[in-house]
Amino acid sequence: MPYTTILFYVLALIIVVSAAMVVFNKNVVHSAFSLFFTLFAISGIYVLLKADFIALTQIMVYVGGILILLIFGVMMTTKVTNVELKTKNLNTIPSLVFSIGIVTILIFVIFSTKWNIRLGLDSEETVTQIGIMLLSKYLLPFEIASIVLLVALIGSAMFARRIKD
Amino acid sequence: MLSNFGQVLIFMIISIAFIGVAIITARILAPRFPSKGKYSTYECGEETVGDTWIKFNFRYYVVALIFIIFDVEIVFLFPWAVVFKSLGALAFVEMAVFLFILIVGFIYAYAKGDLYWDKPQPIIPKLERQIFKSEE
Amino acid sequence: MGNIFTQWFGDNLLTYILIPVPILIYVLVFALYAVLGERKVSAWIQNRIGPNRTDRFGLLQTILDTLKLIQKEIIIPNRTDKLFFRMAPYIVFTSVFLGYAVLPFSSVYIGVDMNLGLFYFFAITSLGVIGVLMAGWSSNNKYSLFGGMRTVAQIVSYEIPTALSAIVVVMLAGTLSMQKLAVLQAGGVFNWFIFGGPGSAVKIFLIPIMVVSTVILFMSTLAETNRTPFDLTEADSELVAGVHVDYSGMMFAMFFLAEYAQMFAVSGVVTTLFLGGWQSPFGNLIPFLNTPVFQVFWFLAKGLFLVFVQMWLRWTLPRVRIDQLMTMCWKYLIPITLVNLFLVGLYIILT
Amino acid sequence: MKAYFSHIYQAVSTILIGMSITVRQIFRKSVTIQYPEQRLQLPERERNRLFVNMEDCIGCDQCAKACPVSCINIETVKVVPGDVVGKTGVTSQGKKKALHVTNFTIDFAKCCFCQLCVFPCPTECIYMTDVFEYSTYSRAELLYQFSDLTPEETEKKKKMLADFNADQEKKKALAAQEAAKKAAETKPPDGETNKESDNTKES
Amino acid sequence: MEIGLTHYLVLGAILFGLGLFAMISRRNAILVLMGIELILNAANINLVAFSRYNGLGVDGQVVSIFVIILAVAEAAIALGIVLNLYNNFATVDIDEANTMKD
Amino acid sequence: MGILNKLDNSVEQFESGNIIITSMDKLLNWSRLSSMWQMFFGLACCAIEMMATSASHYDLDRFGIIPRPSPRHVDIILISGTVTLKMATRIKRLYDEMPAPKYILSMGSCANCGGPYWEHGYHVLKGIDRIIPVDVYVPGCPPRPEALLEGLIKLQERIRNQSLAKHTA
Amino acid sequence: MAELRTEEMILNMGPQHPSTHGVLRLVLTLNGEIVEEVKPVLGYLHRCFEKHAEAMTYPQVIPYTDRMDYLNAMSNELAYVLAVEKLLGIEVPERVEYIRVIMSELQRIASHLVAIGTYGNDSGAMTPFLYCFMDREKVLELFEIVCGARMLYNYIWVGGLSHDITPEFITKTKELIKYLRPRMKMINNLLSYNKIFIERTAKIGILPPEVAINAGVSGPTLRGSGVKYDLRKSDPYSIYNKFDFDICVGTGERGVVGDCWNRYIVRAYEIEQSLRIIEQAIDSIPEGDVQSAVPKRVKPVAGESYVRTESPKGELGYYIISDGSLNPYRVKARSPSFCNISVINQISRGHMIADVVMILGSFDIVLGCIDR
Amino acid sequence: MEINEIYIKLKSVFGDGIGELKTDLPVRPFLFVDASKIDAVALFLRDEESLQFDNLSCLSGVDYDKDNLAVVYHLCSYSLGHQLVVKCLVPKQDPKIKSVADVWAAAEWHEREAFDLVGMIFEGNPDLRRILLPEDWEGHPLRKDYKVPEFYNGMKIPY
Ligand code: SF4
Ligand code: SF4
Ligand code: SF4
Repeated sequence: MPYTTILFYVLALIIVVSAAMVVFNKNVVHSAFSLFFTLFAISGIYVLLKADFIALTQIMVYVGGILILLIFGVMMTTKVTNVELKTKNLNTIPSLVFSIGIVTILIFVIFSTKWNIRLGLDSEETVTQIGIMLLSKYLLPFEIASIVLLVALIGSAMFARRIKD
Repeated sequence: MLSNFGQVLIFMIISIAFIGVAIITARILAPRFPSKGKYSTYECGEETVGDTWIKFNFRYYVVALIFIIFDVEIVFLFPWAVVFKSLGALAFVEMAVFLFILIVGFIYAYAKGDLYWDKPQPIIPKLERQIFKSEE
Repeated sequence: MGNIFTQWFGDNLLTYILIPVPILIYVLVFALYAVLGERKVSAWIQNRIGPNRTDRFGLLQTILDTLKLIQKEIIIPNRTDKLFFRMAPYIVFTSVFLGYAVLPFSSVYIGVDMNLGLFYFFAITSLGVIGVLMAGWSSNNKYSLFGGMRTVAQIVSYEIPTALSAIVVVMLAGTLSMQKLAVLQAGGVFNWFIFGGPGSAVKIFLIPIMVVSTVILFMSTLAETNRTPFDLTEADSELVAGVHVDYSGMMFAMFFLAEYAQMFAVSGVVTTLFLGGWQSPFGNLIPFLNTPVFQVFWFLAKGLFLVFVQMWLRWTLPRVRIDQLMTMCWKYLIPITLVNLFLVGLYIILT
Repeated sequence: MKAYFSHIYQAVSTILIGMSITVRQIFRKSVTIQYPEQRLQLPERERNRLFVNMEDCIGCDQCAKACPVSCINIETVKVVPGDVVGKTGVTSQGKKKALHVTNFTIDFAKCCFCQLCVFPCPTECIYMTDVFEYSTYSRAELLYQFSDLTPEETEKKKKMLADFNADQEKKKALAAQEAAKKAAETKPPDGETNKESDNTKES
Repeated sequence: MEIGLTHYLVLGAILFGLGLFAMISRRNAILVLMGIELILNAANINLVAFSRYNGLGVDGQVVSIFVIILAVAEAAIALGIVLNLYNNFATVDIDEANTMKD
Repeated sequence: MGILNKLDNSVEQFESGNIIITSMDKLLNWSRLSSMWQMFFGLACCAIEMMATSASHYDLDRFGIIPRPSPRHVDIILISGTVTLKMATRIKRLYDEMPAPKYILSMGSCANCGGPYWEHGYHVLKGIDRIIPVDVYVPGCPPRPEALLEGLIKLQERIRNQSLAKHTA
Repeated sequence: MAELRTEEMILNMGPQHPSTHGVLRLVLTLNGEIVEEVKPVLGYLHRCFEKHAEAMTYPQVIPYTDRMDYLNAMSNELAYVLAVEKLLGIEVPERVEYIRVIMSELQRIASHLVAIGTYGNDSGAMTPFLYCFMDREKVLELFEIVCGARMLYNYIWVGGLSHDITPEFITKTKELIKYLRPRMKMINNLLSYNKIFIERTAKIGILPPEVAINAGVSGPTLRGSGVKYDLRKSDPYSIYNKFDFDICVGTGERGVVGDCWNRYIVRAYEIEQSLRIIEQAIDSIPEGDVQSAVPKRVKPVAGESYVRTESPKGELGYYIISDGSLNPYRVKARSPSFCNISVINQISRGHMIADVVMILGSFDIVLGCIDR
Repeated sequence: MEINEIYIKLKSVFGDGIGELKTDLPVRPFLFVDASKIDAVALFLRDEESLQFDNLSCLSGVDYDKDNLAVVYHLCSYSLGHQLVVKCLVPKQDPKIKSVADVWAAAEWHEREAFDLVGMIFEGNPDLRRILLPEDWEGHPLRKDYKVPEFYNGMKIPY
């Protein structure tokens, strides 16, 4: 058994357990902190997939950025000590059933599809390739991304300002 | 063979093991004399008033918000910077456009005052009546 | 069993395990003596003597400090969130220590010679933010919370100028590998990136830009390590001790350790990026000074010099206020680095 | 724009000035007095622990009265004729001592080293020294007893006085009887010599 | 057993399921956001896995970077909305906010 | 848990002849005595003298004493000045919050027993030892910096002779 | 409708806090990092001075006045003694007056040095603090030569002084003057004119002059607001009218008049003025006795007196009522810090936590003086 | 202005509210003001063009004699440079006096202190609480008949 297999299972376990914690935890801040482990383990999965740049991006953007934003958001909106987070609606069970159903279908599909597997190259220099790709093949999405970001920046800043006044 | 990140993993394990060992040693060695006051929260010797986990300064959120946008920009900049020399002027222009668009956002946010941290806004006390005329 | 390990790691298992250990030891020794050094430097600046009762020069002082900290009771106050309260030191220290993995100590000794080295460093140090946030929040103490929030805001915003001024070097070098960056700067002081890196005489235009970049990088790393004048998180005149108000004994020591370890980590990065890494300042004039052992010496010497500058600043300057800190970042550092970036880009295209 | 750059300039220049000041200090000699090995030459007027030269003390209680803190506690027993106080019975200035100082305590836990007790002393026997190293593990040790009389001696002196007083009393009584006989009135002298200042023993 | 594409896909599916559950059952808007992040991550795992196992080079990775960017934009805007919601209704409870609008 | 809790007894069990325990004892005592972190805390006039002691001329840092602002990090409180009744409860609280092993040095007459205020001071606590145990009393009003140092050295002596964790909490 | 405003948070600063200069407690009401209200809670050092004074004879009170404002014991003694002398109606010899002036100016220097140093410490710069303490040590050395004590002297007595000065004192004082001028320049360069420091203190905690006067603020705090009022000149006591010195006022050199920086810099400048006074006085001390006027038993007739002096912290007054016995009937100390700090709530609204620390530091309070 | 002139001026405005002027003391003359009028007198003293007592230098509470407490105001004028001492007598049974806190801000804390230590009640003071002693302290220590309590919060007070 290669160590990558063990690693994969360990990471998968961390991901699933911590994601479950995110979802089922009563305390939102705990959820947010659990998300940290999920995201971190996912970046481990990326490493296993030989996508080191993505893995680091994951850490940098998700852990260092979005997660903090989420935590700040949580802290600003929630009285952690006394909030009752369990939904009182009855849709817990249906949604659970629904989600499990979807997952089952997905897994069924995954296993029934004959994937055309060709192992990609173990290229070391993913950054260079990504850089070149970004500037050539994906130039348009790249520039659009900047506009998306611009919009996001302006939009969120506007929202933020509306909150302030 | 371990990949680079495999080695990083070993780094991680060693670091966590080190802390674990250190703290556990301390736990084993250190005396423990529980008392009631010991586990209270420190606040300059006074009883804490009110809740700590409350909504805090909104500014922190805005900073994080603007940061992540720039964070992403940096994520793009790194691969660009690596290939920049080989691609030359075109890459420069492309990135310049990209950055320009973002800088517009930055300037917008700046001009709108989103980047201003809460500054002290001194409320200067005033007397309702002028009772004293300064000599000079 | 044995062959499983061989199967997993090849024959290099021992090497893999042994590489981090010297670094860990170095970090520990460095932290111990940096604390002592801090006390000594402050003492000198203040015309004092500093610790000298343990032995003549106080060399054992911090070791004894550590021994004492081990004996201290670890208190976990009642109101804290116990799980995360315990977890925070791990994350904080690990994130710093992982940063060491890519510091090139010499041409043959580097933890992990990763081709994404620099990017890795930035990514991994941003992990520490979560640790600090965790510590600050879980302590359930107002001072901690404030300290934690401030640290996060501070680190997060200063990450931008840090990365932007590092990118200037990446543009010139075309690589993210720390080892390659260091190799590139061979050939004496004038080939260091602070002086524009290797290149022809045209680079004279580059020198002011690079010097400014160096200063900015150094300043932002100061802010990221929470050193004076940016030590708002530990600002004892306002926030008592910031996030570690409620940590005691060994748990507190871990924070302390992480702080000092990070001092060298960031200095190492500044060194590698701008000050030639492990390159000897004399280039190949004296080849003897370029042997791997000496390279370690050069690297440490440069790194420690920067650490000294950090201490020097700390004992000279008052600290800034949080809004000034932020204004400085947004208003001064980021625009200047962007301009730098642009100018360097132009330079590369034009030459 | 000009303000922008002038801010940068000011910040950088003042920081550099500061740094140059501090770095220059590094090469100065340190001013530290390495205490246990190295000591300051204390000025002669140094005001630290009091010392009472019991040879000279006449038990006049002036010092105790002057003390704002009431940390001096003096008990005296009158000398009976024929007994001498200490060895010689006189102070070094030749003043006659008329009182046994059976108890002379100064509580240095309370004393505030104000020197007010020093000046009124008629024989200049209470004075301040430059001893400051007398910290202790227990507070009781800070109560200094200056009287050189042991409790037994004190008892003895007290008894002597009591005997003497009784004697005197008897004589007085006799004399009084005689006097009564003579029908001339003399005022009996006060027998009480034992001054009790308020008792401030350790609680 | 050698780890193959299916493993990653299953992992992605489970993560997706959890995210989905969070999205539809939790009432706290921020938890819903976290659910969305989980889903996006699940998608990313799939993308990267495909890029690895379909010999597509780094295309999948590049796309996943764009996904991350979208996640950032989404998080920024959505949190802005949530905070506005909170600002107006003093709650981040979606149902409650739903009933409170008039 | 907390070997140092129990070692106290074990020392007695093994008798003091046990070399390992005694040398361990010595080492640990040495570390405790030469790294006493002090609480950043001053009460009255004596506090100024305490500051003067930590300033360049007398340099508390030589003894390994550095001020830390939070009681969680400290080993010793120098009670430097008058303890009023209003303050006494706070001091008690701070003392409680310190992790063991902890030491108290009472500096100056006021902390020793109320000092000049012992007689009429209706609002002065007559001696800090009424609420927390004191290790060393330094007399003086205010004690000279050297006197404080001497008190600290006395305290170090005391720690040096301690058997493990005997004097705690 | 709920706001996303940050909730109000009550934060305790003190009594054990590194920057409250002792045992002051500030209860801050925060909105985010902005301070909405500052409630000082005093009394953690209430040592019942006034009660003690009623139980003591007149000379015995002097040690207690020392302990009131322990950073400038001399000025306290002087004020008290002046009040008693006024009650007694005695004149003291000129030599005594000269020495008293020298002593209280030296004390002013020592006190201001501490103020400057601790202010640096509040702003996060430890080093100036230690430099100032080093210089202060030099001043204390002088006191020690004369009266044997470093901090609490009991030196100025009713009608005289406890000891005469020595020639050594005079030479050393002259040395000190020479030494201190360049040192002050250095500290100014290191701290006062540092950009960061100016940014931290200028335009912070502005106290307009009329508010200051109405609130009874005095001393450097008042002069920082631009009011040219110094009791040494405006209502001269002792022999201050013989000397030539300037009243330093805040001019808004950096920032605005009445802000923290101006309050701070007034102290730095006043050290210079004190040096000038000492320079003038030290050379012209007349010969004479210093204890001749000491009455054996201080027993004033029934009556009352109130004397105001300019202590380093501000207007220090003693109000003494005598009923003709050996003990004063009532002694009230009008302590400058007590009045100065009472404006803290007014002027720190709208600032940040860090600013409150700076504002508090700029008053140069001494808790012994506030709580008595 | 001399105290006599001030006295005459005040007397002409407030009549009976102003008590006698004591000048026979060895040190400084002072005048008595009726405790219930003190706020009006204070306002007049501050705002009258020729008086301008803009500064309350000191306010002391005194346990005056067997039946009375006293509040002593030391006023001075920064503008005109003269000083004045005003006394108000307050009966011990009902120690009420008008506050001058809204005339001179300095008075607020001084009044609190006088309340704390001597125990007169200043009507109109915005925040009349104990200032030096703890909230739950009993008695007013500067009264001559004050007895030091045995215990406070379980701590023994006497030596
Ligand atoms: S020095 Fe002062 S306190 Fe001490 S015994 Fe003498 S008079 Fe009393
Ligand atoms: S004043 Fe002098 S002689 Fe009199 S009791 Fe005191 S020490 Fe003795
Ligand atoms: S012992 Fe003396 S110097 Fe120390 S606090 Fe008490 S009165 Fe002040």
